[in-house]
Amino acid sequence: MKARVTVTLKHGVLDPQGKAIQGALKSLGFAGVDDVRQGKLIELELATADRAEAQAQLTDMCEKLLANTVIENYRIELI
Amino acid sequence: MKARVTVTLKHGVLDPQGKAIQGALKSLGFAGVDDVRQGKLIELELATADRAEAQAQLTDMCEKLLANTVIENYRIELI
Amino acid sequence: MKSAVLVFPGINRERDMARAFREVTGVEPIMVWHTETELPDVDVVAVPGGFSYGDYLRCGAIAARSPIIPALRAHAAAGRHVLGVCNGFQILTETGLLPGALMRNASLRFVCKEVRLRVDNAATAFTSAYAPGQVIRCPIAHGEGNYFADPETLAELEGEGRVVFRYCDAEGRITEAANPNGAVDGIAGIVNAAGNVLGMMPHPENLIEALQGGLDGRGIFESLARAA
Amino acid sequence: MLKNDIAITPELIKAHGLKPDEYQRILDLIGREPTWTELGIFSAMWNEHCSYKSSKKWLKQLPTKGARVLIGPGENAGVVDIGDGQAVVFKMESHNHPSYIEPYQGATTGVGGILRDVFTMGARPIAAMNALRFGAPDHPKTRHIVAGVVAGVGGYGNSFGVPTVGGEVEFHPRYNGNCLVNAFAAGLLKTDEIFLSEAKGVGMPVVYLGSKTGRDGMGGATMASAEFDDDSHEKRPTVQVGDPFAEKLLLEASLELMASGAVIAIQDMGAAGLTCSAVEMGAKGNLGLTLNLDKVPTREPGMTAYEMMLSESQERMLMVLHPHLEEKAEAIFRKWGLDFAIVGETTDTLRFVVEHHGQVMADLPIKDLGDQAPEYDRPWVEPKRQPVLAAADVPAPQDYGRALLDLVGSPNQSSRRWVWEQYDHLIQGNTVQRPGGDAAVVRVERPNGGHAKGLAFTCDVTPRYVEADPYEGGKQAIAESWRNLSAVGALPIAVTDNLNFGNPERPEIIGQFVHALKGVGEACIALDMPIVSGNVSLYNETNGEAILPTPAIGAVGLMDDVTRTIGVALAADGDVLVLIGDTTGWLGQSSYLYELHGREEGAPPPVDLAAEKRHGDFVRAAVIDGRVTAAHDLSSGGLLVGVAEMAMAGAKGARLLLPETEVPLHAFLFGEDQARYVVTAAPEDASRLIVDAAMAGVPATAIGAVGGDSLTLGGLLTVSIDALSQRHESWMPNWMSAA
Ligand SMILES: Nc1ncnc2c1ncn2[C@@H]1O[C@H](COP(=O)(O)OP(=O)(O)O)[C@@H](O)[C@H]1O
Ligand SMILES: [Mg+2]
Repeated sequence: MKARVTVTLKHGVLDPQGKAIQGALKSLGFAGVDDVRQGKLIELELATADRAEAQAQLTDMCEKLLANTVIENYRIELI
Repeated sequence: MKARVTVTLKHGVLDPQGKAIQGALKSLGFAGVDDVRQGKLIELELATADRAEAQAQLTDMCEKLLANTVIENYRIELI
Repeated sequence: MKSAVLVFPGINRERDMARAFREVTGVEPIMVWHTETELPDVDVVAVPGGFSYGDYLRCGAIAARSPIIPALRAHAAAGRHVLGVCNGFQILTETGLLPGALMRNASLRFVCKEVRLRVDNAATAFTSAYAPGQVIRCPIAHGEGNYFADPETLAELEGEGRVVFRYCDAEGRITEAANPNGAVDGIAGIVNAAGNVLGMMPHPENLIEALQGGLDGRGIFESLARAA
Repeated sequence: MLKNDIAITPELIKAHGLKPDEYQRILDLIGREPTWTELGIFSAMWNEHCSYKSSKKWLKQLPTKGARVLIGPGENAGVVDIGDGQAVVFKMESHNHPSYIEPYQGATTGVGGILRDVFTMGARPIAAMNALRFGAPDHPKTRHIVAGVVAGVGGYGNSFGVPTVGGEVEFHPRYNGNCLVNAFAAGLLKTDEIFLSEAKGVGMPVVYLGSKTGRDGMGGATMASAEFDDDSHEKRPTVQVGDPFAEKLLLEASLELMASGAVIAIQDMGAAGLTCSAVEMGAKGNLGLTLNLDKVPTREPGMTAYEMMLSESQERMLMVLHPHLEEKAEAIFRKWGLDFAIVGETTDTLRFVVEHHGQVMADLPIKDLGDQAPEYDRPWVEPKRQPVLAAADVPAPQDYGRALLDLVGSPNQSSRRWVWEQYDHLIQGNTVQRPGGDAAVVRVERPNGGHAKGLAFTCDVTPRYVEADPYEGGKQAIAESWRNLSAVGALPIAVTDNLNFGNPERPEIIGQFVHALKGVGEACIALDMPIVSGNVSLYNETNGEAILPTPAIGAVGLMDDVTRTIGVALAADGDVLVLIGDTTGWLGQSSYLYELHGREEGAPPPVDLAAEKRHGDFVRAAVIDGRVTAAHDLSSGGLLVGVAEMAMAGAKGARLLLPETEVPLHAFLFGEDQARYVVTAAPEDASRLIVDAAMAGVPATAIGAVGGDSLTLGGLLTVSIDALSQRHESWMPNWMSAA
């Protein structure tokens, strides 16, 4: 089963990357762009075909490795 | 309007980060994880309310800045 | 020989680069701020190392869209010399002046150390002071120096002798152990098809004086002076 | 009377880390109940981190003056004259608690903070170091913290563009619950271009520069002064994120602005952000200061005055500018893409007034915020000292070769290459001695040409020694830094200290603190190394277990001619190895005892400061005169490890002679007697050196010769240099990659 995990910075945590991208878009002439935030996307293939099991496994992976839960939130999608 | 751009490495481009994550997951005891790829997620807020215009603008942003089309693909979602 | 050094926000080896030009060629380079749209009349434009725009988004990506870049393209198109080192190399690939891309080091760690390079093409304007196949010492300092290009591009680079430097061991062998970042075929530096634009990850500008531990980096600047 | 929307309850006071008597002191000072914002301001100013309330009494006794000292403790960093109208500016600071909670960001913001302290004085940073201490290698959290901290130190310094040239990394179970991240930075400036934080003139604009203010690190300074408990994860959202790119811009913009003549006073926003910086600028200048928070650039909507005053967002500065130069200043900051806002002005009222949305949120006596902070003479007890351990009570190794290999491949004695190769130590092109030797050396060009000078940098302390005897351990930290600088040919000129200890409310901890400081102070006087800056980090405890007492020392040395420096690497076959100093075979608290026998026993080696001075002066002179080809001080691991390090660095072997001595062989080889060095010289030079040493009252003995590809000792030991290097280099990478 394919899965997709997106990891984003928690609200209120400084996002220097997002800030730099916003500045660059502005200087390239894109107007009205706001609130740019950069996150991570991790795609993976799981052996299991059981959705509940996959979900549990992915949550565990996020907590243990994929996300830094001190400053990041994560979201899991099964595809 | 909120938009989400995901940028992923093209097939055939080596992904050292994905490989490292896969290795780390394995050594944490997660079995059966395969084909891990890491990408980027860029969330932004656009001034326009016109979906077609937003789509066109975002495509332009991806081509000009957000993705390096030599090695990366991008996908645009309007939310 | 007259030279200019481009400065983008977050670039941090511009002084090192300027020193190398000054020490080796005796002429102080002109520093050019990224918001300029014209370049001074110089033989060489150097794009130095650092973390332009914090290396946020992708290394070199934002700098490659700066106001000065069209002038840099024109300089290159006129057949004059462009030297991109480290972040400068990344900027040159992002502008398309050089093919390929620089990815995260295979170790995923930043690495600063001295490596050896084999001069695989000593017939360029940047390397004529070296002997073909010569093994030189050179420092590296980067987190994303893992050179990548698709097979066609690689074949083209190899076929045209455009791979200028490769990471090697003391005997000049291209081995995995001597490769500090996972770069394909040990590629450390390449030139464009016309041979007037060089990009390389290592820092020759940091090895030009005995006090720095060696003189091996001088050859690049001596070659450029000779070519001018 | 100021309006207060939030009731000031005993719980709220406690949550701000203020004790009931401290709150009473506030009531007495201002004659009314404080507002919520005012309570926040007091808690920030009066916590341990900002007020030094438990340590001040003892810090006052440290030697801080010297002929070269231009500015001692009290400013953002110390300033020391190095001749030619140039000065070196330096300081060391801890970011221990944040790094334990979020290793990467904790370390980055620690490095960012210390760099800011240095360039706030007007100096361009030229070198950085980092003194790191982690829990036991087999503790489940240690590897994760090491990886994050090292990546963070590198991530910030590399991007900012300062060479990270030295540091320390040690492991010990007493750091399991509290790692130590002490960051050092040094910069260079002209002596007539030093910038200070003292505001001058009434009605001058107070200007905010740098990044926007967010809710980062709310109450971070308060956190740094509170012990951890098992639910410390509750405090997590206070993590600050570092932005080295913004800091690099802030550096360039600040230096450009200073050169323009627009700056009257400057203060970076570190712990307790806007509060500390504004109060300090006003109070130092005997002025009042009014802030209008509506003008503060914010990253998030709806921030309260309380949040803005306590935010610890990084990469920010506060300046007092000349009124007619505001526009010029603004143009410089816009050029660098940074925020610029006039947020207040100086007044003659001696009040610190904070306005927001047309309301006065705080109105406090500015000088009392600092001057009237509580100061404690905390009770302390005499430390229990360990008795001297006889060499006979420590087993000799069965196999000296194996013991040496085990020692050079042990967690604390193995190579730190894995760490320092992640740091750009070559940028700026001035690194003459790279990491891996005794001290790093950086070239300093003279303003008017002529041969370049050198500055040398080292970080030292042996916490096991301090634990066993705080006084001797304190002396030893200074003595070791003196030796490391002398060995590269530099004259030690000044130090900064980072005093990391446990909970000062415990008499044993203050007892350690008092005695360690006494030792540090005495050694500084004897070796003429005044303390020009520093930092105190207390409450490094988890569940009642304190860290080892760790007074980390960052020391700076000066060379008139940088080309005279030499390193530790054996240079030429046939050179004679000369041992400088007396060897009694002191095994108490030694690395041999700890790493190979798991024992932490005995008194640490005593430090004879007069001998240190004599031996160091002698070695330094020999280095500068070109009479020796390599030099290395002896510290943890003793003689055999020291010689092995020289052999590995030079990829050359050495043949050691069996010593003619009463000292048991294992104690001779692994003992950690102080004031010792090994130098090498060509045979004729070595003989002369030994004679000269005798004349100078410095013990010196030939102990062997350079040659071959093994280290040998009589018939007792033969280890190939390859095998040594292999063990020495592999521990850390292997341990990091093992899961
Ligand atoms: N965290 C670090 N960063 C940079 N260099 C380091 C670090 N840790 C150790 N080093 C370097 O490794 C070498 C050995 O360190 P150490 O054993 O503590 O030296 P010494 O015993 O001479 O004080 C020194 O050059 C030191 O600067
Ligand atoms: Mg040493």
